[in-house]
Amino acid sequence: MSASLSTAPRAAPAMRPWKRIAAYGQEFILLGAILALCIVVGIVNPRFLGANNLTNIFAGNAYIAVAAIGMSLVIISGHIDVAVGSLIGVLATVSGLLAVNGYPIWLAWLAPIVIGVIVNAGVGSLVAYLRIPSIVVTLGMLSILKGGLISITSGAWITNLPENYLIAQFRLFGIPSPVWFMVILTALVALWMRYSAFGRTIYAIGGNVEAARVAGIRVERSTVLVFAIHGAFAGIAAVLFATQLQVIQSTVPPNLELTVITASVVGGVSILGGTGTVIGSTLAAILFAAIASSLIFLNVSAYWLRSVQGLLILITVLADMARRRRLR
Amino acid sequence: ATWTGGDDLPTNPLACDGTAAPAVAKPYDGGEPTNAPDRKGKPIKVVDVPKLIGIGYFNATSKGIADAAKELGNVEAKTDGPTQANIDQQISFIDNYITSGVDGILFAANDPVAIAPVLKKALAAGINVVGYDANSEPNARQWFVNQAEFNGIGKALVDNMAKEIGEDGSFAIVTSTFTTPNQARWISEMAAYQEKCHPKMKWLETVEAQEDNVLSFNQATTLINKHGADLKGIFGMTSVATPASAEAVTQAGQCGKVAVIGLATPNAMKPYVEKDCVKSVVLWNPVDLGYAAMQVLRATADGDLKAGATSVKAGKLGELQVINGSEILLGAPYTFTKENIKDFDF
Amino acid sequence: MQPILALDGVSKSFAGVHALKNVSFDVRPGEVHALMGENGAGKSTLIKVMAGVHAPDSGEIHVNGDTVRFTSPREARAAGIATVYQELLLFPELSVAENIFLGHAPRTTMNALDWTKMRNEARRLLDDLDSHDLDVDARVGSLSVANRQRVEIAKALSQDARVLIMDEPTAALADADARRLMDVVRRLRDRGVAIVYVSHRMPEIFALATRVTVLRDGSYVGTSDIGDITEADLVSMMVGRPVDQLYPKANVDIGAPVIELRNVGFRDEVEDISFTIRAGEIVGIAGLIGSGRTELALTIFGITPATSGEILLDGKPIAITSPKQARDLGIAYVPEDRGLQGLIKSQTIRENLSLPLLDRISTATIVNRAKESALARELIKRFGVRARGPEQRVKQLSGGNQQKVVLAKWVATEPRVLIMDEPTRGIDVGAKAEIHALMSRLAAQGLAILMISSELPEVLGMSDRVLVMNNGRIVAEFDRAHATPDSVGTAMMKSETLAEVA
Amino acid sequence: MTANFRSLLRHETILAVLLVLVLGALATQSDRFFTTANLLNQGRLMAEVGLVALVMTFVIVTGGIDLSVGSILGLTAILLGVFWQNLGMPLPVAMVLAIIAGGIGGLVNGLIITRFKVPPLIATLATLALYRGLAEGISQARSVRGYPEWFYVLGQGDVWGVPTQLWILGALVIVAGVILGLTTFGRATYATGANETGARFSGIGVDRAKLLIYTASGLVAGLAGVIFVSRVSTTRSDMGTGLELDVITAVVLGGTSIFGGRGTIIGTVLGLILMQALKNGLALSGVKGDGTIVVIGLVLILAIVASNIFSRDGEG
Ligand SMILES: Nc1ncnc2c1ncn2[C@@H]1O[C@H](COP(=O)(O)OP(=O)(O)OP(=O)(O)O)[C@@H](O)[C@H]1O
Ligand SMILES: Nc1ncnc2c1ncn2[C@@H]1O[C@H](COP(=O)(O)OP(=O)(O)OP(=O)(O)O)[C@@H](O)[C@H]1O
Ligand SMILES: [Mg+2]
Ligand SMILES: [Mg+2]
Repeated sequence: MSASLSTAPRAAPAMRPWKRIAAYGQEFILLGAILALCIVVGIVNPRFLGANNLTNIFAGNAYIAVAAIGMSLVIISGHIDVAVGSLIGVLATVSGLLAVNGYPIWLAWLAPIVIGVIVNAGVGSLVAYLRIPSIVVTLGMLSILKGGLISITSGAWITNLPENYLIAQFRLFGIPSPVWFMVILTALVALWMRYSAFGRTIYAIGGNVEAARVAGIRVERSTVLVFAIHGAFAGIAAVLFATQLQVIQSTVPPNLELTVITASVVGGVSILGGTGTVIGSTLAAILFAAIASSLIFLNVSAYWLRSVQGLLILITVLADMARRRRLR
Repeated sequence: ATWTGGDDLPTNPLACDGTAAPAVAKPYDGGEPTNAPDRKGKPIKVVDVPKLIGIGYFNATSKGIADAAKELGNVEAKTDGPTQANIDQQISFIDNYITSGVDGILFAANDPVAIAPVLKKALAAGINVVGYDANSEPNARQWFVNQAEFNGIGKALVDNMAKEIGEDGSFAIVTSTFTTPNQARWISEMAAYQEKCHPKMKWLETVEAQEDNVLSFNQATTLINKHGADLKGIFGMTSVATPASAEAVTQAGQCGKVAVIGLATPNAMKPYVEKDCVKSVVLWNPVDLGYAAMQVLRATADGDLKAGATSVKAGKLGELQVINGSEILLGAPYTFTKENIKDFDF
Repeated sequence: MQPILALDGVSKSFAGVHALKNVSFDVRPGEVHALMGENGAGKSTLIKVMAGVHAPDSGEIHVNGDTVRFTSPREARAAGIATVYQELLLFPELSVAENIFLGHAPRTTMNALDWTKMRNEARRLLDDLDSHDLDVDARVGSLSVANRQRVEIAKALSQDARVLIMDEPTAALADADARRLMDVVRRLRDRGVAIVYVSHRMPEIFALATRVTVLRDGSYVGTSDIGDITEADLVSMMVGRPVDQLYPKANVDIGAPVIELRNVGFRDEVEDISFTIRAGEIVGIAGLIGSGRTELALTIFGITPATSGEILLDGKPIAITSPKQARDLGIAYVPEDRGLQGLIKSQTIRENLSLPLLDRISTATIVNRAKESALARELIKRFGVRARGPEQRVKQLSGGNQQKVVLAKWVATEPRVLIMDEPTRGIDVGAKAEIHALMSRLAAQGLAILMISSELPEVLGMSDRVLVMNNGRIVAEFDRAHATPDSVGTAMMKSETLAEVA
Repeated sequence: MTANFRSLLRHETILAVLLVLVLGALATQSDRFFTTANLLNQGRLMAEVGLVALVMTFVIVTGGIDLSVGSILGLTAILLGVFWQNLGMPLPVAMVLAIIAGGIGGLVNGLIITRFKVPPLIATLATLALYRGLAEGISQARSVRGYPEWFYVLGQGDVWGVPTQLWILGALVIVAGVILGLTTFGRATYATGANETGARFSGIGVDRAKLLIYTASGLVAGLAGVIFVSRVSTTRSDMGTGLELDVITAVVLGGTSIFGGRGTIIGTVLGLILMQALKNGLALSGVKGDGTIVVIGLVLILAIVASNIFSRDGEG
């Protein structure tokens, strides 16, 4: 027995089931956390599990989940974007302004996506071709977008939005459209990341740029593309954000970039690049909404709310670390 | 629920029937600029530093200031400030303008105490200093234009709520953060007034939602889901929280069942008021507030408004009363309803 | 036959260093053309020019007679050139199968990746390399250096290339693996693939190569058919002088025990290890890949502190819990993975050399720059590191010279116990002889040396005693007189046959 | 000064040139810019960001990041008030304890990062929320005011005509510069950032170094908190919100590589001065706050682009 170990080592030819599960460990931890929260809070106050509240939990952070999809791609490719909050603010304003100024509705929906792609392709080019670390470029973009938005709009409210523009308020089979967007986009991107060549390329670039380059991957072009895709998701998130209420305040939502990044990393995307899935980040966004909601249901004093949130994030991350250690 | 937020200042609930409390005459307690040059009738440069720039409310006050400056003709006014409501940055801005040499400073304080040293520095540099919207320590500025007294707002909000949900209704509050001074004072006054005049109303809870649209919406929705039919009304304490709460009520299909009352600018509330989901919105006119502040500053610089005065002429707003020693009252809070909301655009 | 790939008068310099000066080289289908030279001679640079990583400053590249310009490795790959680089270039977070096929994975009709085919093909390629034990789904980051090397080779093979370039593919492999690889190379050669082969191991060159080209200091020295040249000629072509003795083992008086292990173990990776090394003694450890030799070294050095047993230094039991402590106790470890563990590649030679002895060249924790530079210059000279000077960045050095820097920095700590894990991996013959001579000298000064090597001749040539490890345990021990290729080889293999039976 | 001496010097040279150009341009825009009073006052205003940026340079050189500094600042400010007013401690004791509490916050970051191997960004993202939450919970939205006069010397007073906190900043600049540039600890810091495994295998106490650095980061954030309270005469639980972005911008502008292994204190100081000069000088020349942040964003990107283009030294 001892002898056989040496040449037929620990790893069997096929992946063992528990390893397969462990490979998606963070997703399971998050799912477990969401379920546990639901059960505990549901026992304390059954209204927590009411259809309305569950809908709210799923829909509440849907735009964050959508933005986190793009962010996850960026982080997996080894970069980061701290300007996403400002970008969403700008794009939402653009969308709203188009809608109230009589442009066709489809244009108000499409323009943020297109502009998001263009802006972030620019960011990506600076990162890829001029070799400026993404955190530097996006730190700069954060200031530029935020300052620019204030200069132009002064934060005026945009009102009189046409009824049919408010896409986030549509429902299909009783489920609000942001949930559909979140679920469908997450599923599509998860599959795409797993099965498409470009999806794997993103992992490769994040894992080892030099190796990717000699493997014949056009690293620069791919990096720009990743940022551009991220811009598209920021655009979709901005439309969902803008159409959630019947009015838009043309400002940058506070701390949105931190929330989006937190969703990605708590979702198991390694900040060092190369690993993670978008399913995790979506679950994390849902978890955040569930935490916020349950704290109200549990009558946790709002004073302690943030510390509880911080603690819960920490626990999730530590659980992930423990899992990874076991995997090794 | 007992409100523990805010400061430890005493509350001063108004009489339930609205009879004005006898005005206690208080001596002037504002500061004085040292060696201020004679500015009477001369062109002056004024900077307005609100809590933050880039939100609708301060956009409106800034407009009022600009209007007044134009009307006066001898004032060059501009608005500048931090992009987030941050005491530190606001101080830096004022400091920079002191250095650059302005004649007058208008401010809305993020923190009454934190801003005091830099305002005193301005006074020491001979600059006229007038506050509006959010006060500083009195001796750090000359005058403060009070949009409406805290207890007045408290009374207006609670009375409106009681009218809509009845004397035994339950309500919850959505505010920005527990540390925002104005909101904290208002809530304190509301609590005191409600206990005094509407003792059977039930205060369920208060939640924070920053100045964030979607978060406010989510928090309000959660309140509706949590309390179900127990929740009869929601107070929105900020111009962001109120429309978001109205939206939450609309989307939950609770229009008419859950009342929304709050402080908000008319533009943001029009859709909800027009659809009868919100019956009344309480606010002063922020354009008027800015206008008054500018007029007061001009009057101060001209030497027309001096310690001990009991009123001041404020252009088209007419005569405004001096209260509490060194404050100038804009008026009672204004209640916007379906009938009049169309007439306002800010 | 016409060369499929030819370089004509290629020159390349980096920031003042002439890595290649007017070099010509070609390779024909069905031949193995060996590229030889000392460390830093320019072999890897030449290869990178062929692979499209570096654009030459001057000179031309011909593929099938057509002049080409590669602006990226992508284009070279498209021209049918596959490369195994000296420094492993893998994706630690991806699976073995993905690493092999990244950039040219099989697709389904939907244009999605065909995972089944990918895993099957990967399995086939690894089986070809006799790596039946390597799991195609394993994360590459969890593999040993040797297994990574196998993945890297499979990756190159997966491209069905017309030209296969291999830069020291066997450096990280044990003899048995190296032999399997050579079989694969022969098969490919017979199939008509043109192969460029770099190795510092002479026997491989004579067993494989059709022709051999020698570079020295970036210049072309000559090309010869393998039949027309002897090993000695080749060495003197490379080094410019004859190398007299590769294993200059001196007879040293063995002194008192310096380090002693008693039933030492770390989790279940190494178990029940007991041995003693005395002053002046060189103990070699032989074993197959994954036999736990490196794990043992890591345990002694405090990276993975022992979970059982005890270690005695000078007869006194000590608990080593960190590398810092091990170093302070006079234990030095020349690690197996020089890029990751041995060096701070983005820093200068000076900074690398002084890192383990900062305390010694500083007063009141302020680093004495003069002392530091002097030390660096002296070590560069003593170890013959080919570099512009102490301020050159380590990552700009050739592989072999990097290895010398690692050796130098640890020898400079003047340790009592020196553990060397694959100390001459990637080192040219001349330098290898020097390092062996150095080992001998150090032993003579009373050091206790523990040497791990996958090159059996090296273990046999340099050791006073040979331990054979298997599955985390010591399974045999031979003194110098009884350690023969047969006896040690059998001890290493025995378990393998056992395994196949089991 | 170590690591990539030449390239760093070049980044700093570029930055210094940029700074001189910016200062010159700003001086022509407003005659009130280049006055002693204004410059000293700007020094006062940048002291808190500056203090934190010094240690942040170490943190980023090790390849880490500390996003929780703003929250630690807020927490220590609150604790200072609570210790002094609610627990009735003498103010000097309260100050020391508050700073120590900041250090403990940093130590906890360090422990999470070294013991549990949580990437610094994630660890401090979580404690960013946690510490701010603690500040809010402890303060219950109360502020503490009315400190004794002597306390304000720290934040509002002068010593020999120079703001008190500028002396502290100056002293710490020298200490940090010497430690990072000249000592064995500095070497360990660079080595850790450039290749952590390699550093560990070279006998560097990597974990110990990181623990020390994150603890120092907390301590200095605590010190900055106390100075901040003294400057604004009150405590609030939202103090220091967003501080981390300013700090990181200054450090990165100063040429410290976000990937670790490179950076100097001189660079950070230059970055800091450039940022403060822009904020102040643009305001004096009549540019508004929103315009200023746009310019700072542009300068950050352009400065790094310029140094990338000019200071390629063949390191590939
Ligand atoms: N990127 C670079 N920048 C500067 N100099 C370099 C760079 N790459 C290689 N060199 C220099 O070019 C010369 C040739 O290096 P090369 O790696 O080709 O040697 P080699 O023959 O492969 O040696 P080894 O047998 O040690 O691998 C060396 O002096 C090396 O220092
Ligand atoms: N049976 C096994 N299955 C999978 N991985 C293994 C097995 N045995 C060892 N390993 C891994 O391979 C590596 C090789 O082990 P170690 O380095 O201790 O052996 P070695 O004899 O030094 O081999 P090498 O020739 O690779 O240096 C270790 O990192 C270990 O995690
Ligand atoms: Mg080489
Ligand atoms: Mg080994």
